[in-house]
Amino acid sequence: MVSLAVRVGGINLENPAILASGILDENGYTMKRVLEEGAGAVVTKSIGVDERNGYYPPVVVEGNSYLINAMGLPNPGIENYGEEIKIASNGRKPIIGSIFASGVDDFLRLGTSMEDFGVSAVELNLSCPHVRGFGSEVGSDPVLVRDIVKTLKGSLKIPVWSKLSPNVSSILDIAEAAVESDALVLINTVRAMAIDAETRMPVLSNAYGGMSGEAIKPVGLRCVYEVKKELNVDIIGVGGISNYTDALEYIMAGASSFQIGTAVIKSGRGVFKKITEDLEVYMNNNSIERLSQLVGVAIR
Amino acid sequence: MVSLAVRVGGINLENPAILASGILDENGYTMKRVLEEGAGAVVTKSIGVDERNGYYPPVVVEGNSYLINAMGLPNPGIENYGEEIKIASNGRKPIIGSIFASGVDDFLRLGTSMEDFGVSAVELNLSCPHVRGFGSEVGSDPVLVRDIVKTLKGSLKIPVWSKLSPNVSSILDIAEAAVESDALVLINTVRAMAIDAETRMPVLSNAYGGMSGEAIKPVGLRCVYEVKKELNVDIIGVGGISNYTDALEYIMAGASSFQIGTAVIKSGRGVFKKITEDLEVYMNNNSIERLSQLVGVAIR
Amino acid sequence: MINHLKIERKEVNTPTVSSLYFRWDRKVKPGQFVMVWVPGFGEVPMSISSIGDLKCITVKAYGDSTRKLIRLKEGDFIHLRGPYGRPFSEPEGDILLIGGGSGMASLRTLIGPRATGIIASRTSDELLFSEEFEKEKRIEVTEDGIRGLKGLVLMGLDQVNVEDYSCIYVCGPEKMLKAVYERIRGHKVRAEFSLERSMKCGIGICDSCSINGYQVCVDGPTFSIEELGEMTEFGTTKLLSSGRRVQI
Amino acid sequence: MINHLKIERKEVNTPTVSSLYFRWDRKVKPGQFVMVWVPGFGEVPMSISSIGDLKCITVKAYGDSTRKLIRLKEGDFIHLRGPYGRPFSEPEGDILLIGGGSGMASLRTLIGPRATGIIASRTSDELLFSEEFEKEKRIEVTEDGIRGLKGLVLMGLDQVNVEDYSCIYVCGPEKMLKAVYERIRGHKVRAEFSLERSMKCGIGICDSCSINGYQVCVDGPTFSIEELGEMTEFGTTKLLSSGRRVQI
Ligand SMILES: Cc1cc2nc3c(=O)[nH]c(=O)nc-3n(C[C@H](O)[C@H](O)[C@H](O)COP(=O)(O)OP(=O)(O)OC[C@H]3O[C@@H](n4cnc5c(N)ncnc54)[C@H](O)[C@@H]3O)c2cc1C
Ligand SMILES: Cc1cc2nc3c(=O)[nH]c(=O)nc-3n(C[C@H](O)[C@H](O)[C@H](O)COP(=O)(O)OP(=O)(O)OC[C@H]3O[C@@H](n4cnc5c(N)ncnc54)[C@H](O)[C@@H]3O)c2cc1C
Ligand SMILES: Cc1cc2nc3c(=O)[nH]c(=O)nc-3n(C[C@H](O)[C@H](O)[C@H](O)COP(=O)(O)O)c2cc1C
Ligand SMILES: Cc1cc2nc3c(=O)[nH]c(=O)nc-3n(C[C@H](O)[C@H](O)[C@H](O)COP(=O)(O)O)c2cc1C
Ligand code: FES
Ligand code: FES
Repeated sequence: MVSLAVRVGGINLENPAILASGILDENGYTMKRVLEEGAGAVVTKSIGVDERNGYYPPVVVEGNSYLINAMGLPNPGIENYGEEIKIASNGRKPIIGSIFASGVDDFLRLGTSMEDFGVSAVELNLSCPHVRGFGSEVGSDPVLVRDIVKTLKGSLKIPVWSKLSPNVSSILDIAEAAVESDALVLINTVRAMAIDAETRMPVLSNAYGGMSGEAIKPVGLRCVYEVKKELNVDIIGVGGISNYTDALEYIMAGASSFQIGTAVIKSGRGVFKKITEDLEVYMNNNSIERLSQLVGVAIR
Repeated sequence: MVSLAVRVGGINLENPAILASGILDENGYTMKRVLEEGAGAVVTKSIGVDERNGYYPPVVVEGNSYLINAMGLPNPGIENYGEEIKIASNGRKPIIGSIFASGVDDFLRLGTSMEDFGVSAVELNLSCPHVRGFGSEVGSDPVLVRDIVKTLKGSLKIPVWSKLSPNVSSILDIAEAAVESDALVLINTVRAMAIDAETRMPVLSNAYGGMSGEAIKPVGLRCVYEVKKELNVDIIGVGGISNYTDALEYIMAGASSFQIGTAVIKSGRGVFKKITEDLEVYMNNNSIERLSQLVGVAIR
Repeated sequence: MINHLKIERKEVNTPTVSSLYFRWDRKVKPGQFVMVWVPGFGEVPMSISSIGDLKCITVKAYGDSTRKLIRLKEGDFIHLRGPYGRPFSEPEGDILLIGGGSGMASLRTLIGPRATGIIASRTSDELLFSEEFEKEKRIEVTEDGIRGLKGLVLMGLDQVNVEDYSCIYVCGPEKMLKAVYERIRGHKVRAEFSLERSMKCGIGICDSCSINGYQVCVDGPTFSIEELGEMTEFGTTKLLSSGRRVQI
Repeated sequence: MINHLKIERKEVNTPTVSSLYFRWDRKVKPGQFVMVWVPGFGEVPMSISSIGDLKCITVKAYGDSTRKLIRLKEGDFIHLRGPYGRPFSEPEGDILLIGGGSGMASLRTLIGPRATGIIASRTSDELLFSEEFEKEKRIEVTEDGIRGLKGLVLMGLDQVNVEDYSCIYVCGPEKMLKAVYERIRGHKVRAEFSLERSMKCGIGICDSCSINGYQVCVDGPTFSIEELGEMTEFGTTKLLSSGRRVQI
């Protein structure tokens, strides 16, 4: 009997299609709805210690094959976020708490609060490419990464996932530093920008942003493959997944599960249901009982 | 009077549209034809010390918005390449000799040979993302980069351009290391891969390759902008340019000139002529006499 | 894709509101909106307030971006993307438009011979597009009472029998929408409300505009009275720019 | 985009050549080719040798990829992209097809009542698609002489008056093309040659297939006799996989 259930990064999912961090997850009611409409789990937007408004709009710019965003990590601050998680938990599926900080202590404080809020796992955002002092700058320093992961693994009871940036010279070095995590989430957005020739200006108010969507799928696949080939760690693939074939490609490259973000622009919240249904058809047609049978099969 | 002529990286170009390295430049006759059909200059494919066949096909895979290639630096070896340059020089416009090596000595040897062959400048490929020991691994080490650039600048009479990789944690660090170059060429391809779900295999025989085309334009623009904002150096923009607006975006981000590669798939060799003609119309309509007036105007 | 469009005509509607007309070869439906980029200042959602050959946005000066917008002149360019959002439905028969403040902008494309308008504003010189209704179908309500009825929008509603209309369209501050909603929900009448929640992306990804799991930018901005009835957040809580939940 | 297509029928044409038939809903014209991916082995250019409801490639075992290909069975899948290349022109009137070795594969789609064929090969059991020509329009030439004329392809040409044809189509090793070219270029006859140069990308970017600045994969593989006349590389030099220039 075909089953879409997967176990990944220390938790069990009814299906492998997870809502990616930063998309449709500011408001607890939205996360609840996304779960009800078919996602296997949701990751919250990345929450920091202090309240931040993020950048002024324009915060997104759309190309044919990509979105570039520079939201600027807007978030209500950790102490105000418990309420959203409480609302979202009526969705009765796992909620993963994403957190960002510039050092070990803040990560620990955030992780502890998330655990108190009742999330199923925390996802460390070691990779936001467009906010100075957070994310990428943290995430490209293997020593700091190792320290953060070690500390949180040692202190939290819930699983710890680490989300890594592709904007590094060697993804493998960073993955090795984070290998004690229960899962690696690959990848965050690719550092990018858009210029408007008519107004002779960068479009985003922050100038720089992170590219997501179709255009980064080849980068995400490469990172997943490169890491899974060398390290024995659960991987959650993310970057440009918009249909079941994309998801299969990530799974064959080494991902046990996957996240979806930008595809909701074109396909709406229904994308999770659609992909899991299509995966089920594929599994039936190809006599695959569990997706785990396909994890990493493309690696040589 | 509008003029498309530019001076960049120590040489004069009739127009700013340069053929990028590795595209239509294995055979001297092709380079000659590309020049005759409108390019302002051509860069040769990257030439090394020894003859290499490159990888077995498949060496390219096409997506909607990108190409991924892993040619594997096929080249006849420097001593066999003089003949092609001789043939190409009948095109009577600048030829830039691209070279790759794993260390200073080989770079110097190759640069010296290129100078002897009569090229107008050398372009150091510090950035090929899919051949071990060459390119990216060299190009992500600032100390080595500084050493190579210093040595070649000190020994060659012709200008030295450095082509950098976006696959690094900080493009600015590498650009600083290479800042003595007469020009920085930004960017080479983005490390990527494609998986075929049907056969459960990586498509490229080398598995990993470099992504080019539309999908990487936001990355190229970001690198050009990021570097030009901080460093006073000529920049040649490359990555996903397929029409005059793309070219303008690169110029406004800080490029003095630009290269075109992947766009020849859709637009053929005529793309150089088309873009320069469209740029001329734009300049007339906007009272721009020289493209240099627009270089970096988007930077804030 | 950002559209760069020349302002063909500018109309000063009230001391703080101006309309900018431009040619744009897109099909736009009543109730839809665009994201207007004001380079160097910001990007703001604006309803399309005219959908004929010349399209139009009607801007009320509020913060930096909108203040900059109303200072633009004919011949200047505006920069926008869209159109976005679910339009109003357009049934047969007489309709009632209820607009508070700049909310009239999004209702303007529905004005016509079969439309009655309740036009509300704080001060009399802020009444928007009132003169575009037929004289006898125009109910003005102002807080200063210099023009029309003195009071709040509900006072205008007292003048009509809501069940006479095939549909009621409402746009304005959420508090006003809620008041209208409470007043008419018992009645046998179709109604659609256009919500304004803080928007950042406009394309259904950032969640800043959400209400009870629906993204106002793509699932709305227009919602039926039945849909609103299910929304516990309607008129009660919203999220700030940071995502912090506050009472409305 | 890689197409995954089931082999509906397999035909063993000669000891080293097999044809694989598959359903593919693409419009393909005579002279066009595809890039066939043999996972784990390589990717090779192959002419489309049938363009009806069932499409076909005809493979001569040569290196690893092609040896693997001819071992495939009905029901197996082939993986390919394309179609690529400039097709043959198709004028009215009688035509003459001259094919050496597996070169007949690319000419096969032109075989018909108005086609005369000169079919050349080293050994008699390698004659390809000869039987698809009408009996009296079939000129076989083999080096072993067991079937047809004994000798090289030019011997076949002696049997016909080239100016009787509205067009002559030639495909085979470049040396053979050059010989035919030299023989017929004085004559008043239209002729098109299909070139085979080492291909890596198939889409006009890598330059490995080039001849005098033209990319065989996109500007060709078919070239007119006039075009070839301008090409100093034709039949003289080519580049190896590495790009090293060698004499042909
Ligand atoms: C669907 C819809 C249709 C609308 N139609 C119209 C219309 O037709 N006419 C009209 O006049 N108005 C309309 N509005 C309201 C209009 O969009 C607002 O008045 C406008 O956004 C105010 O912009 P401002 O820059 O002038 O104000 P500000 O308050 O200066 O800026 C508002 C923008 O900046 C962001 N922002 C504010 N503070 C911060 C901060 N500290 N950090 C980061 N970001 C911040 C906000 O999120 C918002 O995007 C509409 C709104 C919606 C949702
Ligand atoms: C337009 C065109 C149409 C053709 N049509 C047909 C046809 O219909 N039927 C037919 O039988 N043949 C056809 N051919 C010829 C056919 O493509 C070759 O016979 C085939 O490529 C041989 O492949 P192989 O793998 O068996 O041989 P191999 O020699 O093993 O491999 C050939 C491929 O590998 C590459 N290669 C070889 N050595 C190396 C190395 N050391 N490093 C990296 N790469 C290397 C070559 O560049 C080439 O791509 C056609 C050729 C062209 C150009
Ligand atoms: C609007 C937007 C906001 C995002 N915010 C976050 C965030 O707060 N934290 C984070 O880890 N990733 C964030 N991301 C990255 C996504 O989670 C995801 O890694 C990336 O978009 C690639 O996936 P996709 O191509 O499916 O969108 C954001 C992406 C987008 C488009
Ligand atoms: C098929 C192919 C081969 C390439 N070979 C080289 C090379 O040998 N040396 C090099 O510096 N860059 C090489 N590149 C990178 C291009 O020069 C260019 O930097 C990149 O493709 C981005 O530009 P584009 O998007 O216009 O193609 C190659 C690119 C392609 C597509
Ligand atoms: S404005 Fe971003 S989801 Fe509506
Ligand atoms: S095969 Fe690459 S250019 Fe023709």
